[in-house]
Amino acid sequence: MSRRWGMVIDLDRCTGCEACVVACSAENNIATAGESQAAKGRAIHWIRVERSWEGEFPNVRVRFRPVPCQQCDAAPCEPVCPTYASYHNAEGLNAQVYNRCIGTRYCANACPYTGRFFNWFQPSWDKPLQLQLNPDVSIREAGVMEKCTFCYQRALVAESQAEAEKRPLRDGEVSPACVQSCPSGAMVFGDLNDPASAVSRLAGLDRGVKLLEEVGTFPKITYLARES
Amino acid sequence: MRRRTFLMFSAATAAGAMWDVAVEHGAPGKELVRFIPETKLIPGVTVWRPSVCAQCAAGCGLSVRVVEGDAEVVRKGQSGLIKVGLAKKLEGNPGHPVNRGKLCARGQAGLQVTYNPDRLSHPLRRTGPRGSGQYAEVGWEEALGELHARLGPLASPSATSSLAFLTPPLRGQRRALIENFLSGFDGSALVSFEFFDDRVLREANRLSFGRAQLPTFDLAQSNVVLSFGADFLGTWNSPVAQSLSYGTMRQGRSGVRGKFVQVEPRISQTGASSDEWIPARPGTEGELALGIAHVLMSEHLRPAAAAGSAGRWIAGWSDGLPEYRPEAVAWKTSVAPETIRGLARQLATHSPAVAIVGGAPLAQTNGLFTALAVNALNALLGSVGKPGGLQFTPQLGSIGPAAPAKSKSNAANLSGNIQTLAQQIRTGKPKPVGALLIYQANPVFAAPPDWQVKEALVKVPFIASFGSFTDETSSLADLILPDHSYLESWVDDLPESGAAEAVLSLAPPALEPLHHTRATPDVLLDLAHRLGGPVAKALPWKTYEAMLQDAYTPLRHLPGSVSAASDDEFWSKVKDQGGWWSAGPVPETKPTAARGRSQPVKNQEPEFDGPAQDFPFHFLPFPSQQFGDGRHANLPWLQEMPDLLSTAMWGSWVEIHPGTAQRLGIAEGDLVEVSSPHGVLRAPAVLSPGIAPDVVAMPVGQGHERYGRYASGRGANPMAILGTKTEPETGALAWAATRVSVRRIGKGELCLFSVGPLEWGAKQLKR
Amino acid sequence: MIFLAALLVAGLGVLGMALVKADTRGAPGSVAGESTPAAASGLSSGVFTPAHRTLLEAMEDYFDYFPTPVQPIAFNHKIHIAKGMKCLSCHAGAALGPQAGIPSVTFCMACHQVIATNNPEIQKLASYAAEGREVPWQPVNWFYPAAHVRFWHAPHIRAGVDCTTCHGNVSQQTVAVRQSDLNMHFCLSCHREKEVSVDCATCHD
Amino acid sequence: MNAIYGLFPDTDSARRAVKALGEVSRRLRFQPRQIVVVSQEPLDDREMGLPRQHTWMPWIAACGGIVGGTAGYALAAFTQRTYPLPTGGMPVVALWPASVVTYEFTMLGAILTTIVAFLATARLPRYGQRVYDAAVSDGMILVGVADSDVNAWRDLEETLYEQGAERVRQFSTA
Amino acid sequence: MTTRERQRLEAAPQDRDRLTRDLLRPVLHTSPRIYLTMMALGAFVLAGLVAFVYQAYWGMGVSGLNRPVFWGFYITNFVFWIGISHAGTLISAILRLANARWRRPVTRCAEAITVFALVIGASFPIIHLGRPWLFFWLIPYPSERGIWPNFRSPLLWDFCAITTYLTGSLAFLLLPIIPDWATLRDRAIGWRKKLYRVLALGWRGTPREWHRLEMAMRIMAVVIIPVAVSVHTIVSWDFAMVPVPMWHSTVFGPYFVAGAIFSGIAALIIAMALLRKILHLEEYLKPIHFDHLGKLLLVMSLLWVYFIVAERLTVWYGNATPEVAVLLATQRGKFLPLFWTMVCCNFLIPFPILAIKRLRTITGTVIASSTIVVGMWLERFLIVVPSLEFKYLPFSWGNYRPSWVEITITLATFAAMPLLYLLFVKFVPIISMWELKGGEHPEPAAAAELAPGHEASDPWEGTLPSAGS
Repeated sequence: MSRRWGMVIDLDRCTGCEACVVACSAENNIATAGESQAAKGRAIHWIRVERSWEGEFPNVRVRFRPVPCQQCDAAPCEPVCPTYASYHNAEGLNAQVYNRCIGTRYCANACPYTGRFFNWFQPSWDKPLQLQLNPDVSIREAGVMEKCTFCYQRALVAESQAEAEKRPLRDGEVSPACVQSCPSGAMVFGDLNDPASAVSRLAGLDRGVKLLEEVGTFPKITYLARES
Repeated sequence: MRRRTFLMFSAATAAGAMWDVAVEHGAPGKELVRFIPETKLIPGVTVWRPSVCAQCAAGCGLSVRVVEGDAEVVRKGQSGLIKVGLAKKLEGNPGHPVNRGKLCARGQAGLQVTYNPDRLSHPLRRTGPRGSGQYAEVGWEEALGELHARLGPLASPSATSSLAFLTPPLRGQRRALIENFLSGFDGSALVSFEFFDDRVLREANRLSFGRAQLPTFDLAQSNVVLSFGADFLGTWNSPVAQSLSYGTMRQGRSGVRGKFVQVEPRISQTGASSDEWIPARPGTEGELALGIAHVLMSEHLRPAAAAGSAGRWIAGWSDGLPEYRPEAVAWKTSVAPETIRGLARQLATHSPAVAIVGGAPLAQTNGLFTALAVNALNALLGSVGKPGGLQFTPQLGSIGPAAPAKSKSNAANLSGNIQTLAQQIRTGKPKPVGALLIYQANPVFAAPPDWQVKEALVKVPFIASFGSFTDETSSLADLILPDHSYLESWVDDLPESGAAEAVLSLAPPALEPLHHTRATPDVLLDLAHRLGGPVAKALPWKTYEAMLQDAYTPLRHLPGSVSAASDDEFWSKVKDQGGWWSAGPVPETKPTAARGRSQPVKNQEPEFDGPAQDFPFHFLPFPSQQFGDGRHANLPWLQEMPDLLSTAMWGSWVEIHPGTAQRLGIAEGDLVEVSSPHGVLRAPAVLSPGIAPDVVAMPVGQGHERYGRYASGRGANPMAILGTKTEPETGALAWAATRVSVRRIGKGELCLFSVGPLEWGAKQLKR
Repeated sequence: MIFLAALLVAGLGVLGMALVKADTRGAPGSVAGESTPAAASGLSSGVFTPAHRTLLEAMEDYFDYFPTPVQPIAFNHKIHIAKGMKCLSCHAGAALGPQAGIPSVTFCMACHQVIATNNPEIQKLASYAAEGREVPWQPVNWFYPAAHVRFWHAPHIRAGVDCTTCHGNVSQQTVAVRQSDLNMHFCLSCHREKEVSVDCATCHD
Repeated sequence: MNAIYGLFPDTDSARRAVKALGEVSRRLRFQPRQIVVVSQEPLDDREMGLPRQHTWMPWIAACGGIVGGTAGYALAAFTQRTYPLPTGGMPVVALWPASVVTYEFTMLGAILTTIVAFLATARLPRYGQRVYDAAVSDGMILVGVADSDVNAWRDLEETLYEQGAERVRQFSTA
Repeated sequence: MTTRERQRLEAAPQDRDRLTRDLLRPVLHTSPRIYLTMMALGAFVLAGLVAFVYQAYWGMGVSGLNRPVFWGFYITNFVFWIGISHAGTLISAILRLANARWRRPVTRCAEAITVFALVIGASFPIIHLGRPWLFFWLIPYPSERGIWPNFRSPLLWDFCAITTYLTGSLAFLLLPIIPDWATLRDRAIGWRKKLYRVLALGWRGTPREWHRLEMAMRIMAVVIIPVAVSVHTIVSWDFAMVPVPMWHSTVFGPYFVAGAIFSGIAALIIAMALLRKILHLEEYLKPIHFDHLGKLLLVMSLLWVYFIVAERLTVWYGNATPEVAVLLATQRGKFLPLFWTMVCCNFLIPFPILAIKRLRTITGTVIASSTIVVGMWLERFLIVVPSLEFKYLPFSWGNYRPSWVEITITLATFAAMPLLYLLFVKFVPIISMWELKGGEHPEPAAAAELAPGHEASDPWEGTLPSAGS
């Protein structure tokens, strides 16, 4: 049986530190947009930490949740792409094939999580910042959609490594940059098809909820609700 | 069908339209020269190398992902490409006991320190007037020669003026090196400066627990955590270590979920995670702690004696703190008496429980009292040195070279702060400052204006800076000798907190230097060698690596993470592991006995800078999630990382309670003017429900005048309007004790990541 | 008539505005830090197909055209292989990682200090080594960045794919030339035959 | 090719001319189908006394529609099967979305076959010289006989003038 | 041939000539004013082209689009122009099938609008692409990669539907022009004669040709109506197929079709009024045409109100949080001015004008049509943008403000339409001459209509220039 990558985000552990946000930018060659572009809503963060305020002073509470692409099983972004740039792969990822993308931005509209990003301009890095670019991840040119890939390149490296060592992949061996960095351990990643994996176990907890479950997208990210 | 047979026509049309950009490619003549690589890596294969994070004082271990790549370098005056190992990602060192493989946002953005486009690549000599930023490139020999020439006279016993060395608080061999270096200079001063220093807490811990050290919290086993203003999940102390144990506290144990209460006037990133937010009035946190202690004692939940020596410093402790009845405390702190009682009962019944204090409560004129009060509360709760409570990371004792025995004249050496340095420069007493060396510290940006730091520094005849960037302070320098980045250097650190064991973070350079820079420790050793005399004697090593090896190989004989048969084997294992950590008791620095004070501390009312009728708001500068105290403002990743609560990017803002804002006619995004008796600043307003109505808060970090392309001229600097009130016993700046007034100026520009409503469930949609 | 004149003026006005706006370069391409135009970085310029450095390159890519490189030294593969060297002797990275790699000039000089030192090509090599410079070898097989291809040699070598499958019989070549159109069809037909992944994300990402 | 024709100012005279030509056809040895009528606007075949027109065009169009629809479904279905990409957990070839494409291709097929059928059955385009007079575009109706015996032209000319032709012209290609 | 027609033809042969002369005048003679107008419009179009090249060169970022408003002016324009395209073919096809004889001077006008609006509309999805030079990837063509467009994407449905509709509309427009080109071939001189000779395809006007042409037109009319309905339904499905608040709605198909016909008729009325004025066709495009079209417009206006009520009422009662957010944002929030302008433009202003017979004059219908065109553009905008600004997660709500690029390109298309129309008028008689000449044979049913007793109520009455005038 093939793998089905999934993630659990424990909102009771999440501290909103945004280590995941920077980890993602670093791993995935996400260019900074600059102030004027960011002010227009064009900053790219494949994972963002949403916050909301509740209550009136002094009984104020804050809630937040990190939102990457939910890698839906029934993803609305996929059927609408006219060129199959957005598609579902065997490991359950909503993959985006950049060179097949012509930039209709239809998928971005279809995504109820607003988890897809468009390259409004050609990304650029002031020299020598380009030296930090991850050679395993391509740079998306202007006019192309991009999104969270669950750091698939890491999974491929790990799989290749395991294959070279002639052993199966271990649970927890593969983790996206956000999960790897999360200081409070709020994020767990793994194979949902493996009932013994940490992610399968946690996804089955009573606290588990899906984001916008009513839209019927069947996300592969389970949020564990905060207990207060 | 072949693509090349397709749509030839349309492509040809496009070509016609855009012909001007087409150039011949693959012509060898136009390419840069390629130099022979100095190291060999397998192309495309990742190597993980250890390093030590220098982004804050936590001392986390790094794991640097190094992959071969092409870098543009200059070799023998010719620029060309060379294949070198390039850092692609910073992750936590999985074996390191402080951060255990994790790393915060600021730590990860450290990659952009090394590859920053504004990093200085050559030694520079000033050509224009001071502060003009006009420099010319010079060679290292020339630069070192000049430095030698300038410092030589100061090193002689007959020198009439002294040398000052301005650094952030340093630990480990870097500190030892600089101290030893200065020992050769008569009347020299090692001045350490950090805006958010924890001097008050260290002093309180010295008094209460005999350890002048920041504590380590075993949150993983705590059931109740009560934090007084400490942003321990964000920026304070060792945030990664604390976040790690916080996660376990919440959901890492079966059946137990720790509760977390935060006391602060503005919800910080940490406060946002709390189960309960208690906006006590600024400066009254100590009283609140004692109010809780009162309940604990009066309800016989804990005996007063449990506090032991920590209670000794609180007046009236042994009598059960009669002045701190919840009703009385409530009146001052504006926290309901039931809340105080409830907290006390929870703390007592759900042990282990721990109280944390840090940040703004200690930056009041009564900061020491507050810290002692919380320490006493911790002691009363029995959480000192216990699982789930507050501990102290063992400090490696006498390792490395001690500064040579102080000669008679050296006794006058100052280990001072920036105010005394400024004083010394202005008055010329006890000796005029003949030269100033600056290493990374930026007091011109971060010190309150009334300290007149810049005005003082420009009077120093010679300033040299070792910084990698020109900032507000180093741009005053006459000579800049840029350091390697920490990924390119030998790094060591002795984390003060964050682990239960004694930790040495140490790593060789993870990368080859990208620019024509030199590691400052090596420069100082070279300089010491050139200067000769006592300086050279105090620093006999040729390289910093040799010094480190000398200092740390003796650790082989202690029980620790590395077992080795020889010193060489030990050394190479330590280098591979990225440090050494103890696995048993280590000889510690002798705990500093409580001395210099015998009287208990009475409650003192906090004093504020500025009359309340003219300046009705408490001004709360807070370390920003992105930039800490501002040193990371030149990193674009952090500039574009949305602030958790305001979602602001690329700028600074003033946080105001919506009710207050309405009263003042201020809408979200409006430009407001914040005035204190010491200055005025302008920034856009952010209406935040999580701030007390009489407090306005502002993130520290923006408002740099000169700090590279990403930070310069961006936002406002809250330090520029701070008063100079200090905590009287420690002399620490009471940076949260300034009062301000606020008024609307007009429309402002605010770059927000989220322009949606503040509440997810909001139905109110009018804009 | 007045109406028409007004219309004409308006039309010309809009045209003029569009031309003027279109001429102010820099502003829209500027990304991180307001003062930095996109062109400042080596990675981008405001080109028509920004995934390519130049339009010419874009067209070459589009029509699967790969210019034949001119090598600084006429390296003779045939001789080296005839002397018993293996591909991996020099291109060791192929078995270990994504890239096969080209050996450094120091590697070449290990033998050519003594072997065939009279050969003018070897003398060229020696002069590079003496200058501390690498030989500016030109890539023979490559993908345009716009293809977003992630190709790793090692898994192919592990799977027993012979080097000649893609690179042709180099033992019969002198200067290496591009032997096959390394396009998606080429890759896919082999992947399909061997029943290995044909998932887009395996190679494109 | 040659012909003789008369130009008639109205349909009545033209009709009479057609009728008259029909009557004289046997005598002057030409077939009724050699009678040429050209007008600037459609004329009623029956009233003109011409044979009733008949065409299979609607059926051709319907067949074209069926072919188009089949092709559309095939395109949607088979091409997706050749490179199956599962999207959103849905079947690779789904009925509902394929129906839209099928429908559009049905219509496209019908439209294209109609156009082709029209051109084919109306024998257009044809740029060679045929019996025509520019006066038709002034509203005249041309009635004539094509490829008739040249010897009969005098009789024909008379017949045409008798029925009210404004002018009678001869037409021949070199 | 009826007595009446015969009388007409016999009594006034000079009128026949005059009709041809009148209708060919705009084709064969061009005044300097027309050149001036063309230059003015051309300047706008050129500006639009400059803006498009600029956008393609630098990236979509030069537009005002952002996250989450990934679609803005361009898609608004796309829907709007595709809607306008429903003017012609649908109207003339229905009228042709219904054999409403008053349609004859109107059909070609309307069909030309269809074709040009369709071309303009269909260019917007390409203008709006992030990488417009790759638009052909929407077309299924064999490639060595063996990859294909996704036939499940509504954008591909769009592509199929628009291709079909454009083919059909072109045929519908061009086939009946062939006889008129034949006439022009005989009248024109110089290069135009050569051109028309080619275009006329060797048309003579034999009974066979006439029969086939009429048959083809009848089939086309049957086919084009369902195609036109499907086109705008599919355009609506671009929106309805994705889970976006207020988009994901079953009413969208008919809602869009009704809106399309609505705006199409409005555009037709404006075009007719302009042609009448500019080309001096007062005698051919008569008040009765405007009156009839005005009545149709009135019906569509009511239908539009019906749909907007149906759409909004269900959302109101459904009370799903994300949908209500959009609903309130349009009606009470930031889009309030636009929303109520739209309601005024589409109903409150045109309804009384069109409902009161005395106001349903040429001027009246033109005023009503103008407001409707504006209103319908706003309607498209209010469908596209607010739903994207207020999607499910409030944290990611956004703002949209068009940039000069989008505005310039939009203006350019509004200039392109009259420019194309002017060019068309210069090559083709805008009123079908042969059809107008009334040679069409009445169907048996229609023959009764033309019996003497019916003459007074014949809608055809008065649409031809009468002999004496």
